[in-house]
Amino acid sequence: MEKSKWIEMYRTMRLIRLIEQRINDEYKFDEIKTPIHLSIGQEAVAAGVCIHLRKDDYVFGTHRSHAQYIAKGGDIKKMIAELYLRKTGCAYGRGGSMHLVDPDVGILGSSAIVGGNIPLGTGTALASKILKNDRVTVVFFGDGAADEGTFHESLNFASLKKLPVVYVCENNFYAINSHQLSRQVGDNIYKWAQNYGMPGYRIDGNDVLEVSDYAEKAISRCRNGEGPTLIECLTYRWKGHIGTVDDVGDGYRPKEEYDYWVSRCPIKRFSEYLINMGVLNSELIESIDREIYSLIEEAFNFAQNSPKPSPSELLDYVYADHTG
Amino acid sequence: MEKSKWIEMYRTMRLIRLIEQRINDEYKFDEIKTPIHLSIGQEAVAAGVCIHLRKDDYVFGTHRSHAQYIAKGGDIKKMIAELYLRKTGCAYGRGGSMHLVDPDVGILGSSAIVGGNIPLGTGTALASKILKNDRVTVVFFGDGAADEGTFHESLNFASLKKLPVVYVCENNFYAINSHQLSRQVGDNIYKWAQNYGMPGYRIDGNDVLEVSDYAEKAISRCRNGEGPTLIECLTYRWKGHIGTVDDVGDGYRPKEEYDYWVSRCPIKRFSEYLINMGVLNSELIESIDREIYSLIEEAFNFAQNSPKPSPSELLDYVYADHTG
Amino acid sequence: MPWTTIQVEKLDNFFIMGDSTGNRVLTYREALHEAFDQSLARDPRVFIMGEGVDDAAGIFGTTKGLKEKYGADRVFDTPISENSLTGIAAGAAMAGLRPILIHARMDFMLLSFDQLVNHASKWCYMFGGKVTVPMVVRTISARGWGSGAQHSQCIQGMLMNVPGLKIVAPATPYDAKGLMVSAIIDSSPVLFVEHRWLHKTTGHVPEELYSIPIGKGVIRREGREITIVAVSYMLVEALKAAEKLQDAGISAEVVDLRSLKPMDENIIVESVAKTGRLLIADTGCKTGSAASEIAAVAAEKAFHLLKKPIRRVCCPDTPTPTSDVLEKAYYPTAEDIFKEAVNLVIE
Amino acid sequence: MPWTTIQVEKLDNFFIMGDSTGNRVLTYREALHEAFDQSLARDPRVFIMGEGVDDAAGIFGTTKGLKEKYGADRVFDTPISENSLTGIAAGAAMAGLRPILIHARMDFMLLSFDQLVNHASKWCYMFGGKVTVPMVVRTISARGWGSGAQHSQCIQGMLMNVPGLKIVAPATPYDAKGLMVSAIIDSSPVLFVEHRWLHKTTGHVPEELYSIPIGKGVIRREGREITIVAVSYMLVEALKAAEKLQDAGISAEVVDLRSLKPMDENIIVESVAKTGRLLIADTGCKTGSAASEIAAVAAEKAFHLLKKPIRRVCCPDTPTPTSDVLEKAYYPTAEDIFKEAVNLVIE
Ligand SMILES: Cc1ncc(C[n+]2csc(CCOP(=O)(O)OP(=O)(O)O)c2C)c(N)n1
Ligand SMILES: Cc1ncc(C[n+]2csc(CCOP(=O)(O)OP(=O)(O)O)c2C)c(N)n1
Ligand SMILES: [Mg+2]
Ligand SMILES: [Mg+2]
Repeated sequence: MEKSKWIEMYRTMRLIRLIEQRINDEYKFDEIKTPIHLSIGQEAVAAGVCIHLRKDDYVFGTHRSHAQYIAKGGDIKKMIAELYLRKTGCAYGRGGSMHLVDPDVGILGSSAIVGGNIPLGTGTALASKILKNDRVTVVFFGDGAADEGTFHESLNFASLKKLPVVYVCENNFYAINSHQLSRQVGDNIYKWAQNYGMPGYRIDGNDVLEVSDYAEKAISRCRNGEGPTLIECLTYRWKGHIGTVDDVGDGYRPKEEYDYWVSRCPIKRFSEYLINMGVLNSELIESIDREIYSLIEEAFNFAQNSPKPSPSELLDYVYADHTG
Repeated sequence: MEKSKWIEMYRTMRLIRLIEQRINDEYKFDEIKTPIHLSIGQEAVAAGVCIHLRKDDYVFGTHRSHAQYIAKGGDIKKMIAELYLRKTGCAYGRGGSMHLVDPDVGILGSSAIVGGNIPLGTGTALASKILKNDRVTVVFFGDGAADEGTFHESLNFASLKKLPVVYVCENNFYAINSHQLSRQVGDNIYKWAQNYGMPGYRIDGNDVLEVSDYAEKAISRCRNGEGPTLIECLTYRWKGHIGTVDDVGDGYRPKEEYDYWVSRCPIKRFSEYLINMGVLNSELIESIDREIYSLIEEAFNFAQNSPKPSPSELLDYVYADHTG
Repeated sequence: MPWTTIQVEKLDNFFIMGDSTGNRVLTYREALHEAFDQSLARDPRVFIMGEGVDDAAGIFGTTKGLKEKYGADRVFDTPISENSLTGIAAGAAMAGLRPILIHARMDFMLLSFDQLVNHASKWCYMFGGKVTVPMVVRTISARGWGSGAQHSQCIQGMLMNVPGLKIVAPATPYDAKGLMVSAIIDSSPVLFVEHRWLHKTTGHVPEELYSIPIGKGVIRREGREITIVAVSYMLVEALKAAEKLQDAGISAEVVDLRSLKPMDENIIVESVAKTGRLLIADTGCKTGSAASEIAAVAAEKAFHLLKKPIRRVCCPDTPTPTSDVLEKAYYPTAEDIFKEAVNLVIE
Repeated sequence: MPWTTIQVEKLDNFFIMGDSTGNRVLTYREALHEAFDQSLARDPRVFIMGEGVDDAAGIFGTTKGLKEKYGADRVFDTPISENSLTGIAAGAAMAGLRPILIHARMDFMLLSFDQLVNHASKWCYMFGGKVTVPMVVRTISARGWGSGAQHSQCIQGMLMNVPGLKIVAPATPYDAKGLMVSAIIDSSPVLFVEHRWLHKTTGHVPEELYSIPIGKGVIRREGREITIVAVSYMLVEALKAAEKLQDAGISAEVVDLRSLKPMDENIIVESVAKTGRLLIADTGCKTGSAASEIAAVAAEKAFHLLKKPIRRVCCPDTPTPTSDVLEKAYYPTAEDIFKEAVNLVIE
């Protein structure tokens, strides 16, 4: 991988982190009137995967999909405007944080139903196969989604038809407050791949280079018509499941666990590595952050000053308005 | 296993075979006005498993569940009457062949929705655990059911809660006309068990002794609170998927495949073995058959001479008529 | 765009029982087969998936030979995984294809409500029309011969509560072909509700490709004293009943909605304006049925035109019994329609 | 049988807004918690399962502390596998237990229609009462604050089409407790439909265990000129509207059905006999809603008592928008009921 890509991944992670921190900060003003699920701490997964995707490749996210939207190149202004439920939002304010969309870059909409996006992404991959193009689909989902039958049904179908899809499980160990081990027998999500006749890996989801390596292989397998891959990325969310509250200690997640994962911050680790490699230095860090801050500022300004949808739009788009 | 049990299993298989052959013969008279799915060729599975079950253990069957009903000790007269949709049938004529029931011997009803009975049997096993009794549940299902999400969701749940349930997959390679390999990646149903942290075996479903051995182990694991087991029994149905037609050759199942499996008839194999072991001889064979034929005769007489339900019963039993 | 060349049939040309122009006679089954065949030929984006669609039986003959003709990439068998199949079809539709997903029994569709209701039907609205889901879910309900509680349901009533889903339920071969074509070219998810007892119905069907507007009903028989709105197969029973009513000196008008959602409310109101009486015959269980919705619409919009209470002739609110005797008591027939109609008209 | 000792509250003792005898005030949430607590204490067959039921949040507080009190065998968290969970609960019920399965959002229940509709609801009928399924499916629908299309559905209308399933939708704390108890002691599957906006509603709730008959409605407010039948949370809006109507000189009667299936048809007919006008307020999308069914029943059974068309006040037939502005336009309120009622009464 060229060094420019390293910087690009670093920038993507910073962009996710800083946008989400800003969202976190703004949330208390109650202008973002919709549930949010932050990916702070999990940035390496989206960044490491999407670096290898083309604009016309597809991704499908979940309720927690800011990171993927950003990493895939979704329009930031439209994303923030969507969180503010403005007419200028990517879904015109009718989706909100859990339902981001940007078809121009292959983001066909995220689903807030656990496991719900896995069949959809399998379906776009089926389309690639039928259309004989080489567009790849990546489906991002949580450890919770592996509880659902759709996970299995979809992996089976994809492998059977050798579809160009990469299943990326962001295993942050929790579904709301429920630990993986109280929902699943063992911690073996990646192993399902084996029975489905596809490669399956468990990797360090906080190591963007590792994520990138495995994603690259999986994506090129797809492009070569060799079928799907399952990648389980171990990672951790820093914030509570929903909103901006914390959920550490006292009947919730153990403080030590939390501290351990914060110490393994994917951005800190990668920036240290890049500095060691002489690719990054404090000037570059600052200039990247400056650029990001101004982008964020612009996006929030845009969003906050955008008009809300009008009640007269309520009945629009129930059906597609054309035949084809 | 004592030799008396061998004879019991032999008799059960003969009973299934001869009842189904009689059903097959009677079907053309169009008095059995409901779809039937025959298990001829697959008798060893039900016989080998149910020999180890107590009366108060539970079984759940599918659309193809005559064999399990018989092997578990379901009332034969009520079964045939049910096929004839008589008021004396086990479900008073409102179930038919696909919906057999006999709560007295733990048959709580079979489902004609593929994969539909797997959660139900997992649920009775959950009840055993909560009630702290040692009743075991066996769920019988086909290879087709392993396509459904309920298969995975249920196995996960059962293993997580260490439930006393044995999942018996009767893999006859086909779901209607669709071969397993056109629906599943590889032929690895039993392997799923591994990831679910339970024992999983693929065995010769036409060898009743092998079935019995594995079932015995699995059932005693359940009784000892050691949790579920998955047993995949390779077997083959001789008749077409539904009704009494054949589906061999000409766009359907290959003749050679069919011939091979008929040559491995579970009853022939076991009777040869029993004769070799000196446990069975032609006299005993004849006397068992005689007893069975008279039982069948009686059942069909009973059924054919039973009254049909009356239209006035139509609205009964929509709801349970009591609180408790 | 291949579809722009399709001849859109005018409703005015439409006569009773699939009696279109021309005199080429097809069964409902053949009409559907032709719709698939011509649609696959016409538009490379169309494909058919479902359990058993490529086997020798070919979904009651309706998909027979299509795999051989169009290849296994476009007509293929699937695992038995209804929920994911629905999502997979929806995803393919989002990527620009036009999938036809087949459930050989309506009952199996109940496994797929998550993908059908939470996803496919809502997607266009949720994303402001930026992503559309032009898919057809074709589903067949059956009746009789001991199908039993899990192989005979008619749940179209339930599905009317789903925003974003169009529902058609053609009763004639002509409509079957035309509405299947409409369903395929529509860019919204369309549920195509079919009744197995209609498969052998015959009627006039033009050879060329045509479509019938979704949401437009048709008068199958003119009458003055009572309006019978019939859903799907109940049209056949309604027409028989109307014949009998005529013998009894009662003039019944029979309305075939053809589409359940959007619904042709005008045709109901206009007919009731003439007759003053409304009977609705549906194939599903009464409570929460399509008939309930039709009755509600009439009670809102045609109230002052009605002289008598509305009547619903439906299956009772029980699962389907398997027994032939109970089935006979369970399913409403022309006789039931006739009796209720007589009550309404004579008092 | 522990249940025979339950004091079955007579409807006659019931007053407006959960105003039962006694003056102990609880919230709807607390009333439910108490129903669970007392039912778990009373009957060892009762258990609670569902995603997050044992966590610190405890389903909006309604199950908080119950695991600690009754053990992890009787109050437990589950994998996110709604369809199988429903079948597992049904199986446990078949084996004699009395499971309460909780879906924190009604939307998630759509994943479980196979087990709920094809299995749990049909089992008793299919097997002639030999095997019963005494389970409660408790499901909560929400509204507002950007819940969006997949976290806010009210699909009780859809479920009315399911034979074998009872549906209750209590609106007051008193009814919440009493109907939860009834749902638990009922030997049929009962869907307990709850609206999150009711959680903070308060009312008088007796401490002892009591049950309220399923299928019995109640008049919440007497009136002469128009009947407003309200479903679930819409009762609150209806009562507000009735107040406003009174100020405008219009006397509205408010009927709370409490149960949707079986439905108290008499209370509707009797009220319409008094008022001659019927408005139905439901929390779901209009087409195929509970309101549609109520309208159909009235159009059949109370037609000659009606002076005016029936009106349904429901959500429009669109998925739920996330935008606060669109939400406001989407959800019907007391204002909408008021306006429609005025139209009906004044002309
Ligand atoms: C079908 C369904 N069931 C339950 C929920 C409620 N729910 C929302 S998020 C969530 C946890 C998801 O956990 P995971 O998949 O690991 O994703 P994470 O939140 O950890 O990113 C649950 C159970 C839902 N949205 N959909
Ligand atoms: C959910 C569902 N989908 C489809 C069907 C139609 N169907 C009936 S039997 C069957 C094949 C089942 O195959 P398998 O599970 O292997 O059992 P077998 O018939 O071979 O015993 C299918 C697809 C069904 N009954 N239920
Ligand atoms: Mg997680
Ligand atoms: Mg099979």
